[in-house]
Amino acid sequence: MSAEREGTERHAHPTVGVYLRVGAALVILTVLEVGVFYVPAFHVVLVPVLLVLSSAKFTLVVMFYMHLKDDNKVFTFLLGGPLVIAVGVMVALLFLFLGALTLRGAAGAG
Amino acid sequence: MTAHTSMGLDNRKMAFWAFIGSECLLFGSLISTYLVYKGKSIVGPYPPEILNIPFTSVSTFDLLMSSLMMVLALAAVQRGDMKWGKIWLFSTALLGLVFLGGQVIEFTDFVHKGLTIGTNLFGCTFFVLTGTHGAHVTVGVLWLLTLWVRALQGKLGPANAMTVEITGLYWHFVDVVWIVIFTVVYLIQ
Amino acid sequence: MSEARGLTSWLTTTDHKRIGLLYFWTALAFFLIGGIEALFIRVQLAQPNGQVVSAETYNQLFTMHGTTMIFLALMPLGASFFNYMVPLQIGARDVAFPRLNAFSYWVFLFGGLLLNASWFVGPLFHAGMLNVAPDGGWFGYANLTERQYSPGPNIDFWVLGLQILGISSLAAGFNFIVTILNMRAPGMKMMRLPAFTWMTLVTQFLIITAFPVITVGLAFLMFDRFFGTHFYVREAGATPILWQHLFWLFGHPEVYILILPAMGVVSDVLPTFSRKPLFGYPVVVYSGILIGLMSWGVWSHHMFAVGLGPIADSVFAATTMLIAVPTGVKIFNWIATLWGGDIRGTTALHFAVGFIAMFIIGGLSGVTHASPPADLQQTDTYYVVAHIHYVFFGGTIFGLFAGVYYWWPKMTGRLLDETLGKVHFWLQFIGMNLAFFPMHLIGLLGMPRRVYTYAPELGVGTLNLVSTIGAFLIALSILIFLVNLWRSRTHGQPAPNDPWGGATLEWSVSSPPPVYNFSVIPTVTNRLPRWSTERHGPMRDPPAVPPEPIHVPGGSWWPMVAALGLPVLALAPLTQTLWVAFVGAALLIAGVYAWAFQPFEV
Amino acid sequence: MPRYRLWLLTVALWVAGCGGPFPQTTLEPRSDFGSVIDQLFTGIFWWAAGVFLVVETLLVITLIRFRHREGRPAPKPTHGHTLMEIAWTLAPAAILVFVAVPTVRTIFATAGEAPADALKVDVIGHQWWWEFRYRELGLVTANELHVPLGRAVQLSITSADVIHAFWAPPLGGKRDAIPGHVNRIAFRADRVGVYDGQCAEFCGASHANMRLRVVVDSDSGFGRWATVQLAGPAAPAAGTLAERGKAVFARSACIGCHTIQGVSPGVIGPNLTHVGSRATIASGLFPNDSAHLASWIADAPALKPGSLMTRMKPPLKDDDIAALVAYLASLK
Ligand code: HEA
Ligand code: HEA
Ligand code: HEC
Ligand code: CUA
Ligand SMILES: [Cu+2]
Repeated sequence: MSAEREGTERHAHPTVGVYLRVGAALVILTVLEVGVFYVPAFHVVLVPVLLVLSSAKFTLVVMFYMHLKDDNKVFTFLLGGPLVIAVGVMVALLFLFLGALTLRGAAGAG
Repeated sequence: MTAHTSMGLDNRKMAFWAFIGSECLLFGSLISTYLVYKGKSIVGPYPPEILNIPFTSVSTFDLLMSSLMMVLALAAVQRGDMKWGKIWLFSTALLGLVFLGGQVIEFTDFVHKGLTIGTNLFGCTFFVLTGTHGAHVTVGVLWLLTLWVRALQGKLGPANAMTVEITGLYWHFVDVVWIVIFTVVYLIQ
Repeated sequence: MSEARGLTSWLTTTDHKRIGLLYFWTALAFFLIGGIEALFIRVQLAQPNGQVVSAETYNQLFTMHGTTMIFLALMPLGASFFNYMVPLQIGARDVAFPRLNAFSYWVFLFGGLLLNASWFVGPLFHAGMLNVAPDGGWFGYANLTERQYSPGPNIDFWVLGLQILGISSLAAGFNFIVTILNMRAPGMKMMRLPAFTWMTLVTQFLIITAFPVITVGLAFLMFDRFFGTHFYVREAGATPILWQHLFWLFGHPEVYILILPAMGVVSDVLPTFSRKPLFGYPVVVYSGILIGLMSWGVWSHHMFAVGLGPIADSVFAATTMLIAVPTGVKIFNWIATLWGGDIRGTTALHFAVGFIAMFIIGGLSGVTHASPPADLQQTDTYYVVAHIHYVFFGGTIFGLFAGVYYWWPKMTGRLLDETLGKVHFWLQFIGMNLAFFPMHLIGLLGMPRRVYTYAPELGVGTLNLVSTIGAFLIALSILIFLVNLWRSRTHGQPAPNDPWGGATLEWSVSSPPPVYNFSVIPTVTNRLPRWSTERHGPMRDPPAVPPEPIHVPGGSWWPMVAALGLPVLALAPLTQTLWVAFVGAALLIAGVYAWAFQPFEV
Repeated sequence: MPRYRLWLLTVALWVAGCGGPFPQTTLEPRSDFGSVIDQLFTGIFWWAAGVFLVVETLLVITLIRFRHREGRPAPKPTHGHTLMEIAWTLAPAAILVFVAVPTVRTIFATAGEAPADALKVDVIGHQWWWEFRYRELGLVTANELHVPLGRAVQLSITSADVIHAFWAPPLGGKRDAIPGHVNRIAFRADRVGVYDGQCAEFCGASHANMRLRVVVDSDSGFGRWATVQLAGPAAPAAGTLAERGKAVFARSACIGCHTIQGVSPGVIGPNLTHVGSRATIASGLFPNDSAHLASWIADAPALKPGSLMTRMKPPLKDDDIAALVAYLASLK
C-alpha cells in the first residue's frame, strides 16, 4: 500500500524558541487590543483596528501552534474552506439584518 | 498509523481538521447571531454596564498562555522528555481550569447584576455563545487530564506524540475561538 | 478470518459492508413509514372537505412525512451506499474509523426511533395516541414552534430528534472525508475516483458545514422552549426571521446533500450500461464541486415572500439561477455518455435515465421559483410541492433505485429479477407523474400547501383525485419492488463478481465481497481499471484466496453504548427528569472512554 | 389571454371534469400587480418549456438510436470534447440572461411602493382570521377586504401572533405577515368582483381555514360601503329579538373579545360592529346565515379546529343564542 505514499507527515515542527516568540507576540497583541479599547483617540478606528489585531492573533496561533504553516496543504484546505464559508455567511447575515441590502425598512426592523 | 494511508497523513489528525472546519460554522452561526442581535435588547442590563474588560483580559491572557504550554508539552513529548511533558500538560489543563473558574465568577457576577440567560437578547446570545465555548474548554480540560494521567501511568510516550498533537489542535482551536469572542463581544461594544 | 454470525455480530459489527446493509434496511423501513404517511395525506386530499383525519393529525402527518423522508429515508439510503461502496470503489479494507461508523448508524437508528416514538407515546403526556408527533412542518418555522404557540411535547420530539440525527450525519461526514482522501489504494489519484465516490466526498463537505448551522438554530429553539430564552420572540426584540435564515442556510445545502449522491450513482450507472466512459469526467466532477459551493449562496430563495427587499431578492435570484448552469452541464454530459454507446436497457439503466428525464422537470420548475415576483404566486402552494417531489422522487429516489438495482447483486450475492424490475420502473414512472404533475396545476389554481382540507369551489377536486391515484400506483410499484427483494433472497440467481461489466473496483471482488474486501490491495493505473480502452488494458482482479492471512478487527459494543446515551439524554427534557440526564451522560461518557481505550486496529 | 393559458386551462378543465371557474387561480390576474407577475411567469414558462422539449427530445433520440443491438461493434471510448462542454455551459447561461433581466426589472416594479394617494390598509394576521384597518378612514373590519376599483391600494401586512401570509391570487402575489415586521404590497384592481384568497404560511391547526375575501367595489360602491361602516351599529328596535340579543351579548363573555362600537371594547376577536354586512363568517369559512352563526356561537372549535373562540362556559341557552344571532344579523 505504501507504493505511492510520498507523504510528508514529519515536518520539522518549529523549535521551542519560535513557540516562545509567538507567545510573546500574542501577549503584545492582546495588550495592544485592550490598550486601543481604552484610548479614546482610537475610537473612530476601533473596529477595524481590533479586527486586524485579532486576525493577526488568529493567524499566529493557527500557523505556528497548529503548525498549519509547514503542514500538508490538505489541512489548510480543511480549515480554510469552511472558514471562508463561515465568514461569508456572517457578512451576508449582517448585511441582510442591518438592512444594508434593502431599499426600504421592511427587513431592517429585524 | 501513517504507513497505511494514501496521503501519508494520520487519519485522526485529518478527521480533526475536518472537525475544526465544521466547528468554524458552529461558532460562526453563534457569533453571527450575537452580532445580528446586538443593540436589540429591550431591557437592560446592556453590555457596557456589565462587561468587565480588565477581568476578561486576564482570562484571555490565561488562555493564550495555556496555548503556549500546550505547544511546549507537544515539543517535550516529541523529544521524549516525559518529565516536562507531564508538567506542561498539567499546566495547560490547570490554566484551562483557571479560565473556567473565571467564567464561573463572571457568570455569577452577571446574574447578581440582573443578567440571566432569559433577561434580554444580550443575555440569550452572550450566555449561549460563551457557554458553548466554555463547554468546549471543559471537554478540553478533561481530555488533557486524561492524557496527564496516562502520562503519570507511563502509558504516554513519544510514540503517542500524535495524540498529543491532536489534543493540541483542539485546544488551540478553542483558544482561537476565544480570540474572536474576546474581540467581538468584549472589545467591540 | 471467517465471518462471525448471529445477532451479536450484527450489534457489534464495525464492518462497513454490514453497516451499509443495516443502513439500507433501516432506511427502507423508514421510507415505507414515510410513504404510508404520504398515502394518508393523499387519501385525505382525494376530495374536497376530506374527513379521513383531523386537522391536528394531518399537520403531524405532513410534518413527519417530510422529516422522515428527508432525514430517515433518503439521507440514510445514500449513506448505505457510501458505506457499502466507497471503500470498495477506492480499494480499501474499510472506512477510516470503523467504530465511528457503527456509532453513526446507531445514533441514526435511535434518533429515528425517538422521532417516530412520538406517534405512540401520547398517553405518557396525558394526550391520546397520534397526538404528540411533531406538527410544525419540516422546516418548523419559529415562532409557531415556540412554547407559546406549540405548548405540547410535539416540537420537543422534533428538536431533540433532529439534534441527534445531526450528530450521526456529522460523525459520518468526518469519517468519509478521511476515508476518501486518505484510504485510497495506491495509484487511485483523486481524478481517478469513481464519480459516485467524488459526489460522496462533496456531499460530506456539505454535511460537515451545513449541519452545525441547523444545530445552532435548533439549540436556540431548544433554549427558548426549555430555558426561557427569547431567540425568536418578537416581544423581546428578536425576530423569527433569524430561524428562517439559520434553517435555510442549512436547508438549501441539505437538498443538494440529497441529490448529489444520486447524481453520483447515475454517473456510474450510465457508462456501465452504454459501454462508454463517462463523457467529460473532469467536467462532471468540477460541476459537482461547483454545485456544492454555490449551494451556500442561495438560501434566501426560500424566503422571497418574507420581504428582504429588492436588492437581496435580486442577488439571491441571480445566484439561484446560476446553479442551473453546472446542473445542466451534468445533464448534457450524461446524454453525451449515452450518445454513441451500446445501451443495454437494464432496470438500473431505466432508473438512471428516468432520473435524468424527471429531474429536468423538477429543475426547470426550480428555475421558475428562482424568479422572486413569479415565486410570490408559487411559494407555499402545491406548485412547490410539485417541485419538491420531482427533484426528490424523480431525482433522488430514481437515482437511488438505479443504485439499488445496480449494486444489489454486489451487496447480497443475488440478482434481482429484471422483469419485475421493469414493471416496478414503469409503474413508478407513471405513478409519479400522475401523482405529482397535477400538483403544478393545483398550485397555480390557488391551492396552498399544508392544508388539511379545501373547498369544492376551488375546482381542484378532480386533479387531487388523479394525484391520489398516482400515489397508490407508486405504492403498488413499491410493493412489487419489495416482492422482488423477497424473491431475490429465495429464488434469486447467484451473482457473479461482475454481472454488468463495470469499470470500477467494486466489481473485481466476489459478490458479496469477503470481510477483508481485497485479498491483495489493488494498484490502480487509470480511471477505468477494469476496462480496456485505447490507452490501456483491464487490470487483473485480486486472487480469490488471500496470499497471506489478513487481520480483520473484531467488533465492539461501545459505539452502540455511547450512541444510546444520546436518546436517553433527550428523554431528560422530554420527561422533565434530571436524573435521566445523568444516566444519559454517564452512558455517553463511559461509552466514549471504553471505546477510546479499547485496543482496535484496522 | 395568451394562447398557452387557453391550452393550459383547457387541459385543466378537461382533467378536472369542468371543475372551474377557479376562484383562486393565479392565471387570470385581476390587477396590475397580478398581471406583471403573470407576464414574467409566462416568459419564464416558455423558456423552460423550450429547454424541456429540446433536452428530453435529445434524450429520447439518443436512447432509441443507440439502444443495444446484436452485433453492434463496441462503442468508441470518447472521453470528452472541450468545445462541446463550453457550448453547453454558455447556452444555458445565455438563456438565463433572458430570465434574469425581466426578473430584476419586475422585482423593482413590484417592490410595494404605491403612489401617495393610494388607499392604505393595515392587514393584521391572527390565528386564524384577518383584521383590516383603514387608517385614513378610521375604520376596522375583518376577513372581508373592500377596495375601490382602479385606485392604487397599499397593504401594510403584519401579524399579531405567528407568521401568516396574505394571499389573494387574482390580485397578485403573497407576502408573509410576520410579527414585528411590516411588509407591503401595492396593486390596482382592474375588475369589479369578489376574489377569494387564504393564508399561505402554515400557522397552526386551522391554517387551512384561514381564508379571506377581497371585494373590489366600483368607486361609488366603495364610498357607500365605507359610509355604512363608519356609522355606529344600528340600535335594534325595542322589543325585538335582536334587542334581547344585544342584552345577552352585553352580559356574556363576548364583550371580552369583541368590539361592537358603543357596546364592547374587546380586541381578541374580530370587530363585530358591522358583522351583519359580511357575506361570510369565521374568515370566509361559512356563509353568514343564522344557522351557521348559531352553531358557531354555540361551539366555534367544533366548526374550526383549534379556534381561539372557545366554547362558552357555562354554555349559552338556545334562546339566548337565537337572540344573539338575531342581534348580530342586524348589525349591517
Ligand atoms: C433534491 C432536492 C432539490 C434540488 C436538486 C433542487 C434544485 C433547485 N431548486 Fe429547489 N427545492 C427543494 C429541493 C430541491 N431543489 C425543496 C425540498 C424545496 C422546498 C422546501 C420547502 O419549502 O419545503 C425547494 C424549493 C425551492 C425554491 C423555493 C420555492 C418556494 O418555497 O417558494 C426555489 C426558489 O428558487 C428552488 C429553486 C431550485 C433551483 C433553481 C434548483 C436548481 O438546482 C435546478 C437546476 C436544474 C435544472 C435547471 C435542470 C437541468 C438543466 C438544464 C437542462 C440546463 C438548461 C436549463 C436552463 C437554461 C434553465 N427550490
Ligand atoms: C424526501 C423525499 C420525499 C418523498 C420520497 C416523498 C414522497 C411522497 N410524497 Fe412528499 N413531501 C416531502 C418529501 C418527500 N415526499 C417533503 C419534504 C414535503 C414537505 C413537508 C412539509 O410541508 O413540511 C412533502 C409533502 C408532501 C405533500 C404535501 C402535504 C401538504 O403540503 O399538505 C404531499 C401531498 O400529496 C406529498 C405526497 C407524497 C407522495 C404521494 C409520495 C409518494 O411518492 C410516496 C411513495 C411511497 C410509498 C407509497 C410507500 C410504499 C408503501 C407501501 C407499498 C406499503 C407497504 C406497507 C407495509 C410494508 C406495511 N408529500
Ligand atoms: C375567547 C375570546 C372570545 C369570546 C369570549 C368570544 N369570541 Fe367570538 N371570536 C373570537 C375569535 C378569536 C374569533 C375569530 C375566530 C376564527 O375565525 O378563527 C371570533 C369570531 C367570532 C365571529 C365571526 C366573526 C367574523 O367576522 O367572521 C362571531 C360572529 C363571533 N365571534 C361572535 C361571538 C359571540 C356572539 C360571542 C359571545 C357569545 C363571542 N363571539 C365570544 C373570540 C371570542
Ligand atoms: Cu395563517 Cu396560515
Ligand atoms: Cu433551496
